[in-house]
Amino acid sequence: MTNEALQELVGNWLPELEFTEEESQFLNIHVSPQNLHTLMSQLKSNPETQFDYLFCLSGVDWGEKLGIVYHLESTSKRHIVVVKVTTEDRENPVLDTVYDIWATAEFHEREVFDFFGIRFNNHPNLKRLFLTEDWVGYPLRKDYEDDINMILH
Amino acid sequence: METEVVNTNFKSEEYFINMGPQHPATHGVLRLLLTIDGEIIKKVEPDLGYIHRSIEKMCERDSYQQIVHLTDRMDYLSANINNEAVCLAVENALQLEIPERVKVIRTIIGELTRISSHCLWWGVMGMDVGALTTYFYGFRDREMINDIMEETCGARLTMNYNVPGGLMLDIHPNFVKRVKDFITHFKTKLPEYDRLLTGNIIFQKRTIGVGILSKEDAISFGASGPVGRASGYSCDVRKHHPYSAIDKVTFNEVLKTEGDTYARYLVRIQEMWESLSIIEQLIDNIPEGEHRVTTNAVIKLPKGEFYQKVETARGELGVYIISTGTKNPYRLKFRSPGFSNLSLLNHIAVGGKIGDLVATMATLDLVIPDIDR
Amino acid sequence: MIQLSITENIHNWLFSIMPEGVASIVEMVLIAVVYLTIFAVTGLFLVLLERRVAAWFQLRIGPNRVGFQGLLQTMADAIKLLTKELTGTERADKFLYNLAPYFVIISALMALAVIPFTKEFHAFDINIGIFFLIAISSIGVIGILLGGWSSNNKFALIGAMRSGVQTISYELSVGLSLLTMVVITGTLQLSEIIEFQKNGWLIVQGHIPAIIAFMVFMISGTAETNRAPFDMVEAESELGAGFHTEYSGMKFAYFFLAEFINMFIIAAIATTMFFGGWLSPFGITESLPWLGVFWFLAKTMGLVFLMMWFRWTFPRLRVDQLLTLEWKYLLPINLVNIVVMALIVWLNLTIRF
Amino acid sequence: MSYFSDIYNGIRTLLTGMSVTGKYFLTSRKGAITQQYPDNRDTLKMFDRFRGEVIMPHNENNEHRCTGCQKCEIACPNGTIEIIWDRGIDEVTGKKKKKIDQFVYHLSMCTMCALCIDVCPTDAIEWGQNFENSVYDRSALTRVLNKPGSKLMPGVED
Repeated sequence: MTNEALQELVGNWLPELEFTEEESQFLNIHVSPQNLHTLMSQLKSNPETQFDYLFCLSGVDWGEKLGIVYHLESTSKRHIVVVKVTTEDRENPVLDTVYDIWATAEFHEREVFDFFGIRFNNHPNLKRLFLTEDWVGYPLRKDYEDDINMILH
Repeated sequence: METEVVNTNFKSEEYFINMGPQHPATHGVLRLLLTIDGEIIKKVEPDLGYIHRSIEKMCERDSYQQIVHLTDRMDYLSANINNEAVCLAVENALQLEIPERVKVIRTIIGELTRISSHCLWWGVMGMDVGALTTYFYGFRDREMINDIMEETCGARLTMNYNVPGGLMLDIHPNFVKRVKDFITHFKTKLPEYDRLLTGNIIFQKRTIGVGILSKEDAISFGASGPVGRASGYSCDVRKHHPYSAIDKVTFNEVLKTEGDTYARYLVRIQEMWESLSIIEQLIDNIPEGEHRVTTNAVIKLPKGEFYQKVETARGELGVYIISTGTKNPYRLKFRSPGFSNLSLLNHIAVGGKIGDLVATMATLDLVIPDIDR
Repeated sequence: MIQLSITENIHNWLFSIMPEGVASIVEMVLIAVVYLTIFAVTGLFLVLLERRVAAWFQLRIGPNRVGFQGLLQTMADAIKLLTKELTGTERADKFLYNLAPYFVIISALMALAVIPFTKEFHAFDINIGIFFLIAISSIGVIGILLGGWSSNNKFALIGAMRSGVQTISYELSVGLSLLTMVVITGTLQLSEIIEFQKNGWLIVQGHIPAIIAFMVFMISGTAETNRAPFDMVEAESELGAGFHTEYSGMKFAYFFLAEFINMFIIAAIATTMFFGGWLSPFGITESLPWLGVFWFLAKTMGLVFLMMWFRWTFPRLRVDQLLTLEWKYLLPINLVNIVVMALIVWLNLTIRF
Repeated sequence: MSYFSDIYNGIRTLLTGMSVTGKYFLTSRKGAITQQYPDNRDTLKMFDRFRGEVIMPHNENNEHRCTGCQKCEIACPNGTIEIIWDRGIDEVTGKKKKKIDQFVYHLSMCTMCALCIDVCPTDAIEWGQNFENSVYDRSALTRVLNKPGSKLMPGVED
């Protein structure tokens, strides 16, 4: 399915979605945290889209916002879409889990929690994955500081 | 009135065992928390991070040339393919025209790396199921590839041979001859692998029907590489998103439908044959030309987001670069194949015995620095 | 013809210069010292042999630095192990933990006592030799069980439990396959069994059932000694080191040596029961009885090599497959085999020269 | 019947495996793939591109080619190279010119990525083939690559 057709189809589901294609080789869909889970389950289950393969889930610190970028691919139709969600709450960011849609998200979301401190609702096992339980701070955030281990130049 | 204290996490027969971080079967410093009933595995919980170096954070302060050498240290068994991934991402972002010669050499070296990685995996797979001799036979053949790499790249494991824009050095004059020697040598040794291990009744009993992964689960867990293909899931990046010179050659994507440990084993063995045939098709036709396009000393990517997938020996490696137009990436995420492949371990190992878990882990072919990054 | 009867001479000499009681004590001590020496030398030699053989299978060179062709390598290792610290876990059962290695090593030594090296070199020729061997060889496993249980380590415990399961099962096959041969000989005494083979080694006399019994014995013997492909107990890729995870220094060395001595004992029993013990092939050196030691050791080493070949070729079985192999394959085959053998002996179909 | 064919197949595959290892056992004398390292030191030769350590070649007049442009220092991802430089008077032109005082190379931090050698405009540094880098003291791994009293080779410009 082409990007235009995708945009038209997905745009009908939820009115608030924003689409961009600039500065990226894929179609980007921006979604608000409330509608994230609805959109994701639609993308997976809709026979037209069938995005059954979540190949990359990255947390990004956009400065004032924290966000997650989901890269989705359909293994039958071979089209790719990027879903972006951001939250402005840096103190206590909470998003919905997509673990029930793609099982691989369990580990990826734990990684994001570990490094960005984004909590996921309904995640079965949300705890530190790489770092120790008593680690203070979230290292991949831009404002993280560690005088001992970080060398900046 | 007395209240009975019940630990809800454990049934009375179950106990808890720490496999790793220093354990022969975890191939590095992976720690598995096993909940076991006798010998039957009830739950596997990986505990990661023992060699996490935060490469993604380091990338945010490094220039793009410097990032390439960090990727050597992720999946060190397919170092060259990792290098290629970053280089391709940067080249695509800069819209550089890469000479054909570079593409062909990159593909040949990539496939050599894949064979070398699979050789090591084969040796270690045998060792994990208890046949210690396979290790040395696998390493004997891997040694030849290492020599080829050393002669051309200068290093055996962490080559850093690719640079954005091409290759650091042109191939060594002996390269073609050595590769051809290796192909002749390896074609006599691969059937030996089959006779020693594949056909062995004990090995087959140990692997057939163990750790079954269905196609749906493979996709859902994001399995890639031989793990996914053994479940009948066509996930070869070289087929679906061809890069470098891979679209110039014909090769088969090895697919099995059983999804068990033995299928994963066979997929890797047959992939070695496929890689050999890819190299054979390319080795005589390396086009003449430049080995490198000159880039700016300071590479600044245009503002935007760039994603590049490549097929490493373990599966799909993704490089996701967010650039703000400066000389460093704003955010660089590596989607490593081992990380997703590890996440399905709990799913397929439960119900098996400790020996099954070891065999299953061997065919997932985990490289821990790749998972920990 | 000169009969070189060293042991007889020493015995007579001792009894001529001392009172009978003292002489027999001195003789016992002497024999004990001799057997301990054999034990140590055989163990160290077998460790070296294993390492060299493994190296040759694996395209390596193997230890060749210490002494000529590395002959002193294991000696150096033993000295190193002697000087190492004896570690242990905190809440281990200290008494059993320290006792376990001796169980293993004493049972191996006791089994060694009944092995007939040659006619003159046979410390303990009892009339229930085979029976004694079967009984003793299963005592060693108590040491393994104790060691695994008392060291307060889960890996060690799993290893010990596996060992228990394994020995209980394979003991049957070892016993039954030896009994198959006893059907022919009609005696349990090892020296008489060998004398009986002057008319042809038992593997020839008993032809087909004897060959089957030999195969079963080698398989279950390998399993008895916990060697690959039946090394469930150690299974280094699964359990780290299995039952001896927590042992170090000389206590570990006892386990290690006992494993090799057990391998030697299994090969020695097979030599005695199937390949005519000290008898030379076709009686070519019958006039030189002292060459018996050579023939005995040559045959034994041949079988030891076979076991090493198994170890460095095959993958390890899983614990349930191990039991399947025993209860579904070896045991029924063995039971049928023993009946066939009885029929053959009854119908006088044995091959004799 | 499959019971007996299982046994037959099992034994056959086991013997096939044993024939493979047995063949190598018999040809083990010539087939060893390992090397006896310290013994073969004289014959052991590294490939000419082998990355052992960074060296700075000097000619017979104790002159090197390093102009002190510090490109390698910037290219290095690990801070392995530190150039301590000075300004001196060029003898020919009489102008002030940058010259190196000490080219400090921390071998302990080097990842052999070859970026410094790749970026060097005057080919002043190159790979040495020495791979026996173990020392008893960590400080011995910090090396000054330019020899004492050495100076820039005439005619080498940025």
